[in-house]
Amino acid sequence: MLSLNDFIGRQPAWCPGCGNFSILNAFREVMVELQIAPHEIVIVSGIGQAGKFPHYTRCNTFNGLHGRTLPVATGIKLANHHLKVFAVAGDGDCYGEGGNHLIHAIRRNPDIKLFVHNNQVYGLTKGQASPTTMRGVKTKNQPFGTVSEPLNPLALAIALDCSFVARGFAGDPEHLKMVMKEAIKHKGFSLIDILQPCVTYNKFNTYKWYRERVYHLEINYDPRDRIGAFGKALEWGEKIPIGILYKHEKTTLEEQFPIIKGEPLAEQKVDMDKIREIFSKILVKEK
Amino acid sequence: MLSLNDFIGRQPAWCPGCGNFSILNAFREVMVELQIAPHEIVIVSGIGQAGKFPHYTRCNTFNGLHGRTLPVATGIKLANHHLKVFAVAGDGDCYGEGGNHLIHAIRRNPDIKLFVHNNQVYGLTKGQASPTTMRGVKTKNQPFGTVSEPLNPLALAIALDCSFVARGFAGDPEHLKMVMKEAIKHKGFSLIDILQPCVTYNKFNTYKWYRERVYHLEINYDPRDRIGAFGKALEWGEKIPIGILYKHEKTTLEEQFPIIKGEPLAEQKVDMDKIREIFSKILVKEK
Amino acid sequence: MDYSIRIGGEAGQGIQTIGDTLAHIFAEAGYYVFTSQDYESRIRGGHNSFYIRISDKPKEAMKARLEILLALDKDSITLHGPELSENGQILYDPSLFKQTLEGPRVLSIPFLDLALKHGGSKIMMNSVAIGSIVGMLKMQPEPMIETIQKTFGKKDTEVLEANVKCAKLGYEFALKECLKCSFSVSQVLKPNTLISGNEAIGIGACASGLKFYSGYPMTPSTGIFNFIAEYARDLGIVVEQAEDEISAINMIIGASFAGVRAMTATSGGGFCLMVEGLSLAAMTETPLVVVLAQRPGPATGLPTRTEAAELLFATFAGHGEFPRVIFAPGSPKQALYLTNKAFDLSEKYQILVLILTDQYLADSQWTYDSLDMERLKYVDYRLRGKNFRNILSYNRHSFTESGVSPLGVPGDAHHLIVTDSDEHDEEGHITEDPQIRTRMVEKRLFKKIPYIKREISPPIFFGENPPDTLVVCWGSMYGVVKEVVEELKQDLKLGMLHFSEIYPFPEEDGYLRYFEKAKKVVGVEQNALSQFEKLLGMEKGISFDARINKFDGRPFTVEELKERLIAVAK
Amino acid sequence: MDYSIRIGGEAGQGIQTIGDTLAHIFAEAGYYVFTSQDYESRIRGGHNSFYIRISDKPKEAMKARLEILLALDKDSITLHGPELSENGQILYDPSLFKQTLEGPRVLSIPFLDLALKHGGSKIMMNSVAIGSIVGMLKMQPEPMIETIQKTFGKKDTEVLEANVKCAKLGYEFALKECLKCSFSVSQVLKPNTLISGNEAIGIGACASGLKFYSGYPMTPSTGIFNFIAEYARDLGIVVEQAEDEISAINMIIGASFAGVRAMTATSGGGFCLMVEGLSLAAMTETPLVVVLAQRPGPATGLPTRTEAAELLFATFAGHGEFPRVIFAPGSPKQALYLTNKAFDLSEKYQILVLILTDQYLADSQWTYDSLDMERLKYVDYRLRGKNFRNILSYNRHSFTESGVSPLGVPGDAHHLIVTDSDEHDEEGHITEDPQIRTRMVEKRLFKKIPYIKREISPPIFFGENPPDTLVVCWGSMYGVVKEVVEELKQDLKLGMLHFSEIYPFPEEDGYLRYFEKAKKVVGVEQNALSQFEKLLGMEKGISFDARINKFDGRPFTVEELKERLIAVAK
Ligand SMILES: Cc1ncc(C[n+]2csc(CCOP(=O)(O)OP(=O)(O)O)c2C)c(N)n1
Ligand SMILES: Cc1ncc(C[n+]2csc(CCOP(=O)(O)OP(=O)(O)O)c2C)c(N)n1
Ligand code: SF4
Ligand code: SF4
Ligand SMILES: [Mg+2]
Ligand SMILES: [Mg+2]
Repeated sequence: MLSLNDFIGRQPAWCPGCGNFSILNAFREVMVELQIAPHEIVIVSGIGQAGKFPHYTRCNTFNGLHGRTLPVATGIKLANHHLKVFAVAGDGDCYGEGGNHLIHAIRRNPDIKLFVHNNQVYGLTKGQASPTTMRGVKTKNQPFGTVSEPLNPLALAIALDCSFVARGFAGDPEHLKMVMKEAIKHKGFSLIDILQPCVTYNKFNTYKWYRERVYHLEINYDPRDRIGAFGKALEWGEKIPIGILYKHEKTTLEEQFPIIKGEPLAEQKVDMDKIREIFSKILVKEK
Repeated sequence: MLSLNDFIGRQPAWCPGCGNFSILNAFREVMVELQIAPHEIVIVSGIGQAGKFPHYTRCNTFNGLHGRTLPVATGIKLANHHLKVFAVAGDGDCYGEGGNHLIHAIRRNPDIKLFVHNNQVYGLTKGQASPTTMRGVKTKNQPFGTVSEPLNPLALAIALDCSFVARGFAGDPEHLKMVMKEAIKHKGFSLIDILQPCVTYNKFNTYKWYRERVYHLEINYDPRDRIGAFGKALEWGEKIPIGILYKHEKTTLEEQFPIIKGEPLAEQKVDMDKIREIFSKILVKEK
Repeated sequence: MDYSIRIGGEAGQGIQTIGDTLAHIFAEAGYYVFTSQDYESRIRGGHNSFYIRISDKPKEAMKARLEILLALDKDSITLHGPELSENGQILYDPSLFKQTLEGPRVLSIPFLDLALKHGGSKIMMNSVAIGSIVGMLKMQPEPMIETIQKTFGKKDTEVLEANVKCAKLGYEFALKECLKCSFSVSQVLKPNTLISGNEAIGIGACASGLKFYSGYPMTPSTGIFNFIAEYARDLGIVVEQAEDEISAINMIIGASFAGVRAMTATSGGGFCLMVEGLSLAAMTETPLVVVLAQRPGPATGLPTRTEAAELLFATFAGHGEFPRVIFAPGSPKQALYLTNKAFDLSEKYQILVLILTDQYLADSQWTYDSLDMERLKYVDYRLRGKNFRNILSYNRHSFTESGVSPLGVPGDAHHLIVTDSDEHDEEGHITEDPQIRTRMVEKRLFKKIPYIKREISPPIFFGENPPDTLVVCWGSMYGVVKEVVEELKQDLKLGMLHFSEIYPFPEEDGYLRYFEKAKKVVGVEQNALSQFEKLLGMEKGISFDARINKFDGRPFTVEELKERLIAVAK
Repeated sequence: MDYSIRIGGEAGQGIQTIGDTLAHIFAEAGYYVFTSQDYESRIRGGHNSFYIRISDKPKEAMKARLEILLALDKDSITLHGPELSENGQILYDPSLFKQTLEGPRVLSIPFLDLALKHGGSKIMMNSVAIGSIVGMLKMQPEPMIETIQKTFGKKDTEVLEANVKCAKLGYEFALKECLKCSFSVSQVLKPNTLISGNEAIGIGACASGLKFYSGYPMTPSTGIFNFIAEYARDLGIVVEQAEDEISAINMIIGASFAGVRAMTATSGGGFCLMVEGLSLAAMTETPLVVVLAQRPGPATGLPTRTEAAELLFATFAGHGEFPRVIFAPGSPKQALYLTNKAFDLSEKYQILVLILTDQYLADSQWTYDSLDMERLKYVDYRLRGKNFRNILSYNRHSFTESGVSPLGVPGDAHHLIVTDSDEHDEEGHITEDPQIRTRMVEKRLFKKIPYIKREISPPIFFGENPPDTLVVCWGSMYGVVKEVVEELKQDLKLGMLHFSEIYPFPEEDGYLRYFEKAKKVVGVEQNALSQFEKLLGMEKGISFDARINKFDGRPFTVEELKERLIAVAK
């Protein structure tokens, strides 16, 4: 039996009160509840506050570059589809630097669970606007206020027909756990955009701000209706829906390579005899 | 009076029958009809068959890197918003290599007209799948068939609340000209995804294939309804709508910098006296 | 008089505010100041520190030995306690961490208590601490009050008053209590300017007519972005944060193509992503200035610490062959003038100029008695407006004697500006012609380089001439090497050569005689592989006899370098 | 016997099919063949050509002088007509372009007409042309028929029959008509293998246990991608086209981390985008093989042509300092074995290995009488399955004598594999500790490099020993330099050194004596800046007396190099 103790890692270097703590705890509890062992998991993360996540639990860890979580995770999943692969990224990380990979990871649909710790700010680099920062917000680096339309990650994912699209809130850990579990049970690429208050740099989107707006999707909400989901995804402002906005099964990336239908690539033996036989047709001429 | 002769450039190196020719001609005719002079235009292009476009007309030209048209175009527009800036790209160029820039250019909303010559294939590099290649299509480089969901550029753009989203077809030049003119008249970032048959490498999406499917948007179609437009953008298969799917005005990027409300940056004088005065506060101490 | 002060505490406690304010107070009071920062990649907690050196003579490096240690956390004492000099004093508030220190070298002041009682908020503690240090040094209080007034001037007067009050309380407390403090400062008169490496680059860029900045945040380059953004409105600069570094470099290329001076700044990882863009700028002959603020790698490495291990990468970065200029200033002053020179050369020759700094220089502050603004040059080399309209024919990439073709501003005339990342003809259109290709390579490379080399200043020599031991360094090693050489030069017959205009090597090569004359050549580099030595070997066939390297992410202190230099020079 | 054939025409006319089929026919017939391709960056039109050299002795370079010119367009005649040797023949179909050529050196055959009449389609023209050349050479027809059968074997028999028929018609026509053709080929027996640079790398990779390939198309690397994709199903290789090169490099890093051998290939612009990933692989000590197929830059440059101007970029690419191995094969054979060695070293030392080629080598075909497949090595250095489960404790980055830590496969045991782009401790977790940092740099850099240097083979020497003139070259210059040195070695006392295992330089440095013994050292490089010479200068303090450079995007011909070498060697 796995317990929470199996998921205690290094001491977090986050600010006291940071929304990241409850995401971390939710994750640990979900792992225990689903009895997934640390060595079965790989967490791929980038650089940023969210990127430090895997160090603070126990798991196989690839803490790579800022913005590049998804290609690394895809490579891992294709090399060993038996591993449970998670990608953990910040909003700058995933929607800014890594935006192109997000689009194409969704198109590929590997069975990867992506958590975006969306604090609507660049935390680790001290408070610049991120792609989800709301219009007009001034920072040291946005002296004329944030001039771009904030990116709506859920609408984007639905437009790309992402297999599983959800929003969680760090201030509602039970709901977040539910969403995480559903994502894990779901087969296919799963995006959870997690509203994560940054108590140091985001003075606008605070716990309070989110709490006043966030609501659970209605019971009769149908996450299979793409156009309905798109409409729901556009809701942002007075009311912000959390939950599973869009969900449908489709063939995963790894299922489309017949050669890894069975054994993962990492476990397949290299057969030098076969290789020699094949290439001797090119390299060796009968004398 | 400008005439077509003012827009004759180098000899195109495209294959006979390539869809690019009619896009080029449509563009030239539009320039003549709108009486926009070559030196008022900048075309920024990338690398690919589409990327050669500006050489085949007459205009200020920045033929840059594969995938990087939009940042260059944005830099130009911000430096001189009096120029009419066009970005011309291939589907690989704009939706593959340059995918991240597309997302963020849409968010920024500079008044740039983007033409994507979407032939659903990598032409110049000889026939690999592009982000818009349909599922299952086999190529030398997709030995198990194309495994990713094709990217729907229009749905993506609408999800990002792009200011002007349209589809044209190289085989319907009059309609294409209409769309180009509307895009030019529209203020804000304008994406025209142009269905462009590649007679050499795309044996699937041929002129015939497109002709059998393409239809003009209904007269009563309302391009201001975002959710409706999203639904329309999802139509692909038996019927493919062409025309202006989504359109609404919003503040452009360049309008949001008060310092370039008037004169373009490129025409603003450098005032060394003022600069010295400002920094003498830091650099010079009264003795 | 030469005192070193270190302020240690957790991230988020205000270490930087205290340090920065003190540094400004000292400069305002007329002292020479040098500061350096040591911080972790986190926003709260951990352990950071701010180092300040204050003297009546210019000092441009960090000492290990401390006179005052302001400890806001326990780690400060564990880590920096041993660095305290004989007469050094630890200043602290016992209520902040569960530890009471005894002995004559300890001054305890109830920062928190005073702040809460008289300032009304915990954060005022920092003002108490600032006052205490000024008091310990027995300085006059006026520059302190003035500086605090400037700092808080923009906030409401109540906050300002409270801060002044707290500082005064700390000041008086220290004056009274620190009877054992043996500090005494000389009387100086004229206030000094205080600027950091990043600020100097920011000013240098703005004062070169910068009009467009695009960047993506990355420590330790972000300070430049911040600085430019701060002046954007007043100076009419468009600043735009890019979605990634690829976009940043391509945006500035676009802006430069369209006729304005443009720049970006980044660090190693971001620079990697810009490398294709450098090659694009070179091929299209678009003027471009890029700052690479180095930090320890590979990959994310130690993201808030210092190293200078990207010289060879920068020198050869980009596919294909093209000219570039590389500067690596050794001080904020050099940073200011070299940034200005970077913009000038970049536009004059339509080339890429890279400015290399590192976290140490970027975040360090130095004082000067005034910097000469008249030395800042602005010449507009572009073909604009009437001048452009009046010429009869125009080819963007025409062959010329110097390799430099006229750089027109698109839209200013009926002439078209055409350029291409493909090899192109004089007009700028794609070509496959082998003769044109060859001539274009010659134009870009062989014709321009000799002119550029003539613009490059030789390295600075300092010390005994001829030297027994020649110490060779570049970039941010300037200050610390100079101080050590200054101290040891007579005993060891030391000389130093400092390179700040790194590449290409200057046409005037008189400096080579120092290598010939010296009995021993020692390289000092903040990297593992002695990259500058390698470059000098490649370009000038010179190799060194010994080398001193440091690659733990921390800058050299005067003491460390002295010890290591004595060991190899003897 | 030594004949050169050039097939010229527009893109899309089938030049490559004709050339490739002929080359295979000749190899099958037992001759030695060398081919090289010259093409523009377009799909139809323009002018391309395919060069074939055929001999009874191995020939490994291109000659300017031609014996047969098959002209499918007018440009072929304008551009290559002057290259015809005294006994050379132009072969063409007057109906294809409005030009009639007269004279004894012209053979006109109605390709089109014969194809339409007897093959039933225009495209069969190519088979007529193939047959004509075989006929002109008075070769036996069997290898031709066999090869055509192999090529069209997969298509329906009707097409096959028609092609054979057309080829035979062309053959007979030429035999009969080309009375003036003075060609006669020696009788040889054993068929040869024919492989190109890109194929050799593809085979080398597959035969090293490659399991994952991700790439983004870019000339001239795409052939490797194509080759691997072709064998993916049979060999169980996952190939995935990435959205960009950044993704490609990060995907293969992920796959390698997860326990499989992985590779990508690209060209300069794409390589730029991978540079940050190289540094990531280094920091995480993930084994990685990357092919950089060079082409002329900067930027897009001449995208389908050849140059070798990215050596220094590749050597120093990536931020921070880390070890790497660079190979630059000089022939398909070297490419095969070096690719295999690349995978071996990369996994053994958990480092990056770069393989540099260029368009010339990538697209050239060489013949060999069989290549030894037993020389291909496969050792699995990873800690897997039971071996991994049975160890008691595991740290991914543990300090060891050799600097190499055990490379476990994630998921195979309860041990966790933790790695980080930040500086990390032995377990793989982020650290800021200066001592651990220093030890990690020493581990990655100073401990591994000496072992790696021992694995590197010295350069190949060929020619007169001791040489008067030593010709130094690297990578794809091998064949042409060798042929020229072979020809001139006695007259000029020439020797050559060819480097294919470029960096680091080998521990065994006996080859340095050639530099000492030679009176004159001449470098031959396909770039403007003599990059290899610079690298050798940096690492070994060696400089050359003269250098021959070419940077117009076209490979050296034997004649051109000979002339230029004589000029400098004399
Ligand atoms: C290529 C590159 N560019 C920039 C950086 C600097 N950097 C580190 S974290 C970060 C942004 C952090 O924001 P986000 O991803 O939202 O994460 P958060 O800290 O808010 O969790 C940046 C720009 C980097 N490490 N690498
Ligand atoms: C960084 C980089 N990667 C790859 C290439 C090679 N390349 C040139 S064009 C092209 C794709 C062309 O496809 P698309 O953009 O759809 O344009 P098309 O030719 O179909 O018009 C590629 C991959 C390049 N030039 N630069
Ligand atoms: S800066 Fe913000 S996101 Fe980062 S740890 Fe602190 S509160 Fe959390
Ligand atoms: S390859 Fe296709 S896209 Fe390119 S020019 Fe030919 S037909 Fe047009
Ligand atoms: Mg964030
Ligand atoms: Mg395309």
